[in-house]
Amino acid sequence: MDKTTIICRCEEISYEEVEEVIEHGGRTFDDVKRLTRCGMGPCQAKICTGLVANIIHEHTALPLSEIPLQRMRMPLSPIKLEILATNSTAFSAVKSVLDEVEIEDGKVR
Amino acid sequence: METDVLIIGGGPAGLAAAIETATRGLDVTIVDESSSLGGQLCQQTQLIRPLPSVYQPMRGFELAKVLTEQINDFTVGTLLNHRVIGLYADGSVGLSDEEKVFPVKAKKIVVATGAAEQAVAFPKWTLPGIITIGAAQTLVNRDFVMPGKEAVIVGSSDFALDVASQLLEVGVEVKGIVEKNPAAAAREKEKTDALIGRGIPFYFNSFIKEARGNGQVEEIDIEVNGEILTVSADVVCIDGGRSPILDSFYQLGCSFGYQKELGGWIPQYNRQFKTDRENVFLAGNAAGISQQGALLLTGMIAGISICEDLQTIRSGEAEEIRDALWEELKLSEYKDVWEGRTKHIEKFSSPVLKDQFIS
Amino acid sequence: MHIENHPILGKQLQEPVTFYFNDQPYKAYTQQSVAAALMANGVKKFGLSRKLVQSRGLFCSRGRCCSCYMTVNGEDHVRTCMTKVEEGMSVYPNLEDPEVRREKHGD
Amino acid sequence: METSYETIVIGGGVVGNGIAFHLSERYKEGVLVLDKKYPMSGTSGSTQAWVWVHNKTPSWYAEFNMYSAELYPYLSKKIGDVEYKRTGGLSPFFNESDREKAKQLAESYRKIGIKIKVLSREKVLEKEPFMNPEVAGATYSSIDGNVNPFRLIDMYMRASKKNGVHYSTYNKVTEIQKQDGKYIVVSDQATYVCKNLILAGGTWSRELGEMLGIKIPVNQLRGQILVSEPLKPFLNFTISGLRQANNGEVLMGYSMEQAGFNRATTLDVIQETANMAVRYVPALGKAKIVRAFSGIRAMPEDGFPILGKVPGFENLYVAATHSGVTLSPLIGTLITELILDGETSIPIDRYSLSRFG
Repeated sequence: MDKTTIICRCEEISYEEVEEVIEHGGRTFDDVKRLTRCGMGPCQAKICTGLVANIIHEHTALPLSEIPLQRMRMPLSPIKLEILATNSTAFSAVKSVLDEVEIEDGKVR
Repeated sequence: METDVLIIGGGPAGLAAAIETATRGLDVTIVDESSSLGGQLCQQTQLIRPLPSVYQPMRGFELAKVLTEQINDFTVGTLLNHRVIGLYADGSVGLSDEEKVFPVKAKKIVVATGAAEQAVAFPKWTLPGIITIGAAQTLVNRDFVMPGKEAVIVGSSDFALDVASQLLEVGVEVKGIVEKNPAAAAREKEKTDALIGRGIPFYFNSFIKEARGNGQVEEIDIEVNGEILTVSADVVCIDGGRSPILDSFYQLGCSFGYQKELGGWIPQYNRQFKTDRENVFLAGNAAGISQQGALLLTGMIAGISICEDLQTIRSGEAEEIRDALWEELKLSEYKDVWEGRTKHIEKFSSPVLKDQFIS
Repeated sequence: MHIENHPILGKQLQEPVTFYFNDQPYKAYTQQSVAAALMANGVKKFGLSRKLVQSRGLFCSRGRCCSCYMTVNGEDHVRTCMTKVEEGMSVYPNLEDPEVRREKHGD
Repeated sequence: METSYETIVIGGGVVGNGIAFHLSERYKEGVLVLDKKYPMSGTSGSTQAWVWVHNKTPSWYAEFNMYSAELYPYLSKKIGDVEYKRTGGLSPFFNESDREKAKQLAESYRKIGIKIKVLSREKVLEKEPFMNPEVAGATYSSIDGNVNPFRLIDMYMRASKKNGVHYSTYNKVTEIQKQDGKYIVVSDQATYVCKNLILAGGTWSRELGEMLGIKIPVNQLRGQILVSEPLKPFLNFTISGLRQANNGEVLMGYSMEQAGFNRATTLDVIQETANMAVRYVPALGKAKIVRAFSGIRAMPEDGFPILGKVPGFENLYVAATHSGVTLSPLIGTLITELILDGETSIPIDRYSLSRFG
């Protein structure tokens, strides 16, 4: 394939860039992702995952069944923050940094 | 919100599962991102065959109508224009109606999210006018819009050949079908011959060298046996095959195996179409890419198995129905798909990928 | 071009609507997606890519690839393949990253 | 394949790489970094990557973080652009009653050279116009900032490799023995021998220590982070809870949960985080979230770094800490000094494993 061919449409990562990661020992989609941003755009690897798997397969001779799926995450498709922020008023797990400052006798511990 | 059965995806498999469960007295909720039920069937004008014996042969959009009418007779909740966002810690599924995100607690979940089209990359494949073959079909048969005047199709799956005919019918000139494999590998000999008979050039052992255009695709270079053939086209349809959509399974913590014949990575499941996550079932293309009739059968099997779990049908009776459906499934799909499916089920307890969130 | 008379499905175009792309009026029908409505009017270029500034348009039509992002009724990055066209809708191409607009507050 | 090394670093995260790079500046051969997967697949690749100082407590720990933050500009010059930005850090508070606490913090830290300002509501909104106007105030320090963790590790690795460091990835260590004054490191791919062994296993430090019969009390603490689509630059500072990255994405989150090694995300925490973010910066409400991810923090039992020689084991070193991104250049420098000079330029006795008895 032409080396300049775009593999990740969102982040515009080329074949060549994917190839470089594999040459540096990367062998999963997520390795490629963290080093190039391939698959980090709005579609979250929904289009490029198969293309990258094929490139890894071609370069490492690993069978496709040994090239694991990319880690998939929520939200399953992009969603506005204000919509996500509905139906939740609890702050049980999310803390503010200042909460961690402990004061003892008028002084920081 | 609570329901007995939450079905994710209102396509043929999801609807088939809904019919089986709703007719046996369960409270069923279907969620679908689009504004109508039927999934991809809605824009399929081709004749669907074979279909399960309970249905007469008919076209895709007609089947969508028949299935939708069947659930209308029962109390099935339909959450259209809703999408799954993720999962809560207690196992409830988080849905959004674009105003809020809310949990749905279900006794059983059927994931019937269907298939995604795979890409084929070549220089400048990002140009406007270069679309998936599925997108071309949606434009023509759902939106009633001509995608262009001159089309080139990259790939020659059963589905791509159907869409090629549909493009021809509405007056799009199909300038060629480019297939990387040799002619001998063609699976749909009849459909291929029919298109060749209508004067559509097939380029086997060929691939797209490059697309060009100013702001949108205007011409493409096809490499045929080492020679470059330049063809003018204002629409290029990519058929890279399909693979199951796995996002929901992944969040649910299901394990996966790899079966090339079923479209690559697929969730582990057993003869009940039950995954290795408690209360999570699956159906349709999400359980392996197959033909429409087979997809309905998988939905019916999942539905029957849920009824058995929730005791709205006797176990012996469920087993009998399931056996019969499996027999029919064998006859409804390509031999290699069937064999892949059988192999996959045998490997149920030895997944390739599991515990994907445990580092 | 709209398909007035589909060879198999017949005359299916429903209620006509007028929508605006770059402030110019275009004709569409209510069952169409914004992306399809634009393509019916010969508009294929929906925006520009972020890094290489190349033209982008509809690709997957399933709400997955985000190639069809546009600004619709003031909202940036709307998947136009998943959004039905409406009377009076205003559509602009996706040319740059969304700008965060401050809510008006009392002071 | 070479199997004999002067020094082996187990763990290719931000801590292990920091050590490998700083070692490689001073001696050119004989360093191997082993990673069970690929660098960045653990904690170092799932972080907001603040380089954060100003409200860490107690003061001696804040001071330690400050020294490391001061090293970042030099690090960027040595290994290349890691997108380090000293944006200044802003910790907003929404209750006027917190102002007293903020003032006490500022007063205490002035003595150790960390300048903290306690800002009025007006000042906060002047600095960060998109902050919720309901804010009561904020603590602010110019020392804080952030870095691109992927670039950081990539550049560390490139620079280290250039200096002769070897990397072996997808190579999990399964066994460690001490034999004739050397360490035998058995891994999936080979058995290695080395003189100096550095345990930089992050969240897996406890497991690594057990191979030698040592207790390294590091636990796991999960954090969930949301990522927005890229937006035009509009946030000026690293705000405790969220920051805008170079490419325009906003990272938000400050959650803590005990979930072992489970890196799942949950809508419960995602929604809480979304709530926090829109409360801090209401205008973010219209921005689209494209991803949520979890990172498992390495959290020593008392919260402070475990650094230095392992008591009773010659040439065995440990570096296990929370805040690895902030501390990486300093830990790299200090462990290098410890190995090559036998002493460190800043005392680290306080951080010895021996404190756990």
